[in-house]
Amino acid sequence: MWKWLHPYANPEVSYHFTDKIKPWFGWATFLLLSIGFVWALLFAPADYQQGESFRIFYIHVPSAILSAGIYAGMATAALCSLVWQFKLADASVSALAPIGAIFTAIALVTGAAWGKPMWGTWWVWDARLTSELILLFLYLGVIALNNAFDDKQMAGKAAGILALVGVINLPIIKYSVEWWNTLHQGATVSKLGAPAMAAEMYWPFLFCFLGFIGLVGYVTCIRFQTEVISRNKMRPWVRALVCDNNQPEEAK
Amino acid sequence: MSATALSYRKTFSLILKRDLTIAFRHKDEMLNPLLFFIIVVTLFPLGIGPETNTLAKIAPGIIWVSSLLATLLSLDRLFKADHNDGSLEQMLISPQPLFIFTLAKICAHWLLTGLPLILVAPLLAVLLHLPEQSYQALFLTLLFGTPVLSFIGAIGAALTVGIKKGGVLLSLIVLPLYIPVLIFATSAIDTASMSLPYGGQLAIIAALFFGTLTLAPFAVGAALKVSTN
Amino acid sequence: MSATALSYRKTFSLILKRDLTIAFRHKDEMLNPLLFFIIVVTLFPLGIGPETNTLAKIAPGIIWVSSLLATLLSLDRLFKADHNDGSLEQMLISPQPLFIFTLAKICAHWLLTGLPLILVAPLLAVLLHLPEQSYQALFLTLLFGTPVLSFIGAIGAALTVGIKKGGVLLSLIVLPLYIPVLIFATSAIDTASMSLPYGGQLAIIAALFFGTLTLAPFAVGAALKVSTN
Amino acid sequence: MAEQSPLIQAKNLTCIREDRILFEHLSFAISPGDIVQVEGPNGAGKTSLLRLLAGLSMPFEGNIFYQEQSIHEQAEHYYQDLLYLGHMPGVKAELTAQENLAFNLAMVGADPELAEDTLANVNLLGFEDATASHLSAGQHRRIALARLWQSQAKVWILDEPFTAIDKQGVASLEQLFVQHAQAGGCVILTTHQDLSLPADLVKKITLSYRFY
Amino acid sequence: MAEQSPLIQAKNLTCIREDRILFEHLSFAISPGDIVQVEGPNGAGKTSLLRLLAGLSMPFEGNIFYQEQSIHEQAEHYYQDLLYLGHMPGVKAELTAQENLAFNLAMVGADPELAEDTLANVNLLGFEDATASHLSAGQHRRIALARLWQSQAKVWILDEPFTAIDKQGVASLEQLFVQHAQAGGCVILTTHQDLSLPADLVKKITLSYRFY
Amino acid sequence: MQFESFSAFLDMGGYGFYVWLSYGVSLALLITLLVGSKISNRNTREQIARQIKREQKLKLAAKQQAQQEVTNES
Ligand code: HEM
Ligand SMILES: Nc1ncnc2c1ncn2[C@@H]1O[C@H](COP(=O)(O)OP(=O)(O)OP(=O)(O)O)[C@@H](O)[C@H]1O
Ligand SMILES: Nc1ncnc2c1ncn2[C@@H]1O[C@H](COP(=O)(O)OP(=O)(O)OP(=O)(O)O)[C@@H](O)[C@H]1O
Ligand SMILES: [Mg+2]
Ligand SMILES: [Mg+2]
Repeated sequence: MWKWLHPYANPEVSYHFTDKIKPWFGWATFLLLSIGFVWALLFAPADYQQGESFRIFYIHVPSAILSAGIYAGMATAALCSLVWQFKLADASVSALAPIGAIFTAIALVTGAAWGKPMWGTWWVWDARLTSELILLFLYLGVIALNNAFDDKQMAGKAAGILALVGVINLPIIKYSVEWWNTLHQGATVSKLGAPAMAAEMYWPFLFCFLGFIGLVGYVTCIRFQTEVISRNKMRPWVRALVCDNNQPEEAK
Repeated sequence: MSATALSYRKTFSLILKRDLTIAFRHKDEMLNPLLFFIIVVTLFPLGIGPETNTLAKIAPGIIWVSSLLATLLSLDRLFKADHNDGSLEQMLISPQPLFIFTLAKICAHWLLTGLPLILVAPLLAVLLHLPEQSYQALFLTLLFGTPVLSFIGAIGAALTVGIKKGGVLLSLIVLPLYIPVLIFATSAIDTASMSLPYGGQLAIIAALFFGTLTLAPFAVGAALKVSTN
Repeated sequence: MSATALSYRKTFSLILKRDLTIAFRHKDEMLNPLLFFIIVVTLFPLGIGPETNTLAKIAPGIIWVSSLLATLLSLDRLFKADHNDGSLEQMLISPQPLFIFTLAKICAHWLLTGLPLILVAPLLAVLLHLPEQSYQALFLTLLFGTPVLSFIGAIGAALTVGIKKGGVLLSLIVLPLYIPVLIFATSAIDTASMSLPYGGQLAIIAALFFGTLTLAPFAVGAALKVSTN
Repeated sequence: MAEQSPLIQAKNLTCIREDRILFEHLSFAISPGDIVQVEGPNGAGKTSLLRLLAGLSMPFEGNIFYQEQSIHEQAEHYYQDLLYLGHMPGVKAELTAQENLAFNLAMVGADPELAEDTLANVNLLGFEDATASHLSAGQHRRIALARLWQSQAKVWILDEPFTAIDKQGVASLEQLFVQHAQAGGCVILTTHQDLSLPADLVKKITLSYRFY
Repeated sequence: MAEQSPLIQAKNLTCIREDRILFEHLSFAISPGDIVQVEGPNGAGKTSLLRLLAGLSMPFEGNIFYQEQSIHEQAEHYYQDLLYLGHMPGVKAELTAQENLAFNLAMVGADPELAEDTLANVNLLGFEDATASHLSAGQHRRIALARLWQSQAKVWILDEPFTAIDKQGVASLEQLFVQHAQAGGCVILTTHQDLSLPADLVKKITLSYRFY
Repeated sequence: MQFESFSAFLDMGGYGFYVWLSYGVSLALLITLLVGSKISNRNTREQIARQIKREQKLKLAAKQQAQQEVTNES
């Protein structure tokens, strides 16, 4: 069943495969995001309640969704690395962590900047907000651990174990935070309900969301390649690759 | 010719005994962890002010945050000493499975940091004016919660054992993972203070306990293998 | 023939630089202490509950107790690493006076634990809903208070450096000495939150600062000599 | 030697550390009765080789076999027959000499009561109750070496066992190695001192320092 | 030798550790140009003697003089002329070889720029940027020993400097000691290996192991 | 188009600061991520290339040394 995957477990093959799909991601991102941003900022209608501040939505929600999605991807990779000893899987753990952290940070910053005008405060200890903050901590832990090792191979494995422990904890954390907050009923904030969204709001959101996904794909490709070559420094194919690529650059 | 295979139980008790001997090399040191908790908890009334109501309200949080931090304080040494003097290496190449070793280390750690906390908890509760109906909840959450702290903490300690600088990194890794225990435990105590049933929270902590009891020793073993290369 | 005598300043900066290099082997490690404080402070709302009023009331205490504990957490390593790898011995037999060495070590320690706290203090204040009129007091007390923590802590660390287990003993020695700083600092912030003048408390903290600045390096030097035998 | 099946066999080992190839395509076999000295200048990769043989790290390429099975596939069996002492031999500074040894003996299934007598073998008579941190460098190391006298393991891997040991100690260790080899075990060791054993008893593996 | 005033003079030293008398009423004088090897079995008290001479611990009885002044009364002057390397020579595992050496050089007022060239003397060329924890045992120790090549100190006190050093390294160190002695310094060292220097160059202080 | 003038666009109905803060910070973070990733990719390549060169140099030196020894012996 896994036979078809086999060639891609080879670092060289997957490096070249990544090389091939990278530009597609790049162009898709560029197109989608430029359309999406212009649409979101200029053409999408203002919300009848929140006014123009609603435009934050178009960044906030995609990045909030992606922050969780990337963690799921990272944990899957970590599982593959641990169970099947996939060497490439822990390269993708190292590659994905910083991307996820950036999107989590964006969700937090945009959320805070949205909260100030809407709720009158930058921060409340609401369940969703808190769990997003903890998610950021988890990401930063994985990144810090990954960077603390000098040996890339070890770094990726260790970070993978942490990511995996984190993913077991993530639902527990999410559940606990939600539960904690409903129990300590305090300054609860009326959240924006989820009204069936108008199409003219939905389309720019879709463009932005897909654009962000494309961006994640593009950056993942770059980072993955970096990780792969730095783990295979001693292999002839990397050496050939590096020499080929550097000569023309030096000639310029 | 090959050495007699040791039973798992024997190995476990050997390692446990060694760790406890090291900790109790001097008898009077047994008291130190207790004193430490008392001092830490005393800091809060000093920093926050002596009003009974405020203190009672924040007491569960304070006791639990203190125990989180106290666990953290001792985690750094959990595997590092063994790593530095080569004992860890010896464990890695011993015929006994690694999880026995990690389980024994974690148990010793709990006996040295978790247990003392449970013992002084009543005293702390008095100092912080915790309502009486919460005492039992405090005791039970500590009983099931502190081992979870040791188990999860050990994973972090194992991951950072090979890193020379360490220090804050361990805290960064471990503290976020402690949050569920903190939340459920404090909420159990709060619920108890309102004389409501707190069985739900306790059940979750107990589930966490059994979950980490079974999974953590293996995770720690894997982490140790990775980080000692 | 004898080596050129180094100026005190040069020696100081050499040691300071070395300690910082060790802590920041990788550039991104500079963020870790900042992050650590944010996480620790996050624990309190989670343990205590999200009500703005309660949080605002206990915010000064929480920030200060966190910094006490963070200092404590890092004290253990202050001289122990140097002791274990023999660097401490080398310092003891260097022609430069010992207090330069200790002063540099303490400064490095403050830069690594005190300064990050001051840097993230505004963020922590927002997270804990500290009233705005207290911000300045928080900043000033941290500015003068955290060095005192490092100075006093270093004495404890020096006294326990030769002891194999250490750890908890250190806390027992040091924490009681921290109490004055804690009391005056939190009371200054509380006073400020009522828009009253807090110059008195600040003056006392400043006095503590200058007192420990002049005395601690010598005390630490003496303690190091005693405890390394 | 050809008629005996080798105890340990290394095939095609390559070791890379810090992007430097320490050795490449190294193959050798060690039979019962062999005393093998791994030689080479500082940084040549002796410790790295010994750690590979002990299964403490993974080779970049190649395989190691114990009694014709890969050591990673039947780790438990191998570790029952292995005694490895590295640069830091796992002596707890907080425990006394006797406690240290008794623990080590008990861990391999030997009788911990033997500890006291065994300490006499390494000239630590009278220091049973001294904590290891209060002993001299050589005495500290002797605590770790004392295990050898009670060891039932076939394979001894010793990384610079003579560090800080005085001449008399070195002599009695060498004797012990010969005895162990004659009893059908093997000893793999590194040392920068010359062994005073007859040259035909000792096989040598020489690693040379490679710059690249 | 009688016409020269001694550099270091020990008078009537007695050392007691753990209630055991290591040596009693030990007196000797070390002149410029001397290479002194302190000999004795493990636990005899070599390290203890060296630490006394370096002023790191206090003798139970007796006095030590440097240029006829007690070393504790004019510690700063003595320490300017002293270089002591113990069992743990103060190499920071977190720093690179070059950073370690540069720091040590700067601390004694030498030019830290010399670090790179000095590392070549101890065969660490190419390892300047490797953190010390990534070096082999011998290379780790070589970082500490590299200081000797730039040292202006008259008195060198070295506790087992040859530990983990390969033969070539030992030879070049021995040469360095002779040079240093000829330049008017003195070297006090312990080692369990025999020095390959001509016997008339090396003075010996022999400590015997005392059971009580 | 939802805005009459450019200044109205900047003002965002009074929420200008928050909207532009969000967009600004987000873009800055994303660009940092993108550029940072590209730079680290290039650095890794350069580092490997440098290492290859160093190795070649060392290999050459080792060869020459060996040759010299051979000529010395003969
Ligand atoms: C720092 C503050 C904030 C954080 C960390 C945060 C975090 C999140 C997260 C994690 C999601 C979940 C996305 C998903 O469905 O998976 C989300 C969705 C959302 N947030 Fe926020 N948020 C913050 C502030 C705000 C504010 C102030 C508003 C508006 C007043 C807001 C409006 C929304 C909306 C409309 C959604 C989409 C809900 C849906 O349909 O799923 N957020 N946010
Ligand atoms: N830190 C210490 N505390 C108490 N006693 C000690 C300490 N270090 C050494 N001793 C005692 O002093 C004796 C001599 O130790 P010392 O280190 O001087 O021996 P040494 O001659 O250097 O031996 P070696 O050749 O093993 O290095 C030891 O046997 C021990 O009993
Ligand atoms: N922990 C480590 N991480 C990365 N590289 C290492 C590590 N330890 C050693 N190395 C590298 O491997 C090389 C060989 O080290 P090794 O310890 O095997 O040498 P050795 O032959 O035992 O030397 P010595 O005689 O000094 O003990 C070193 O030069 C170093 O570059
Ligand atoms: Mg070695
Ligand atoms: Mg000694």
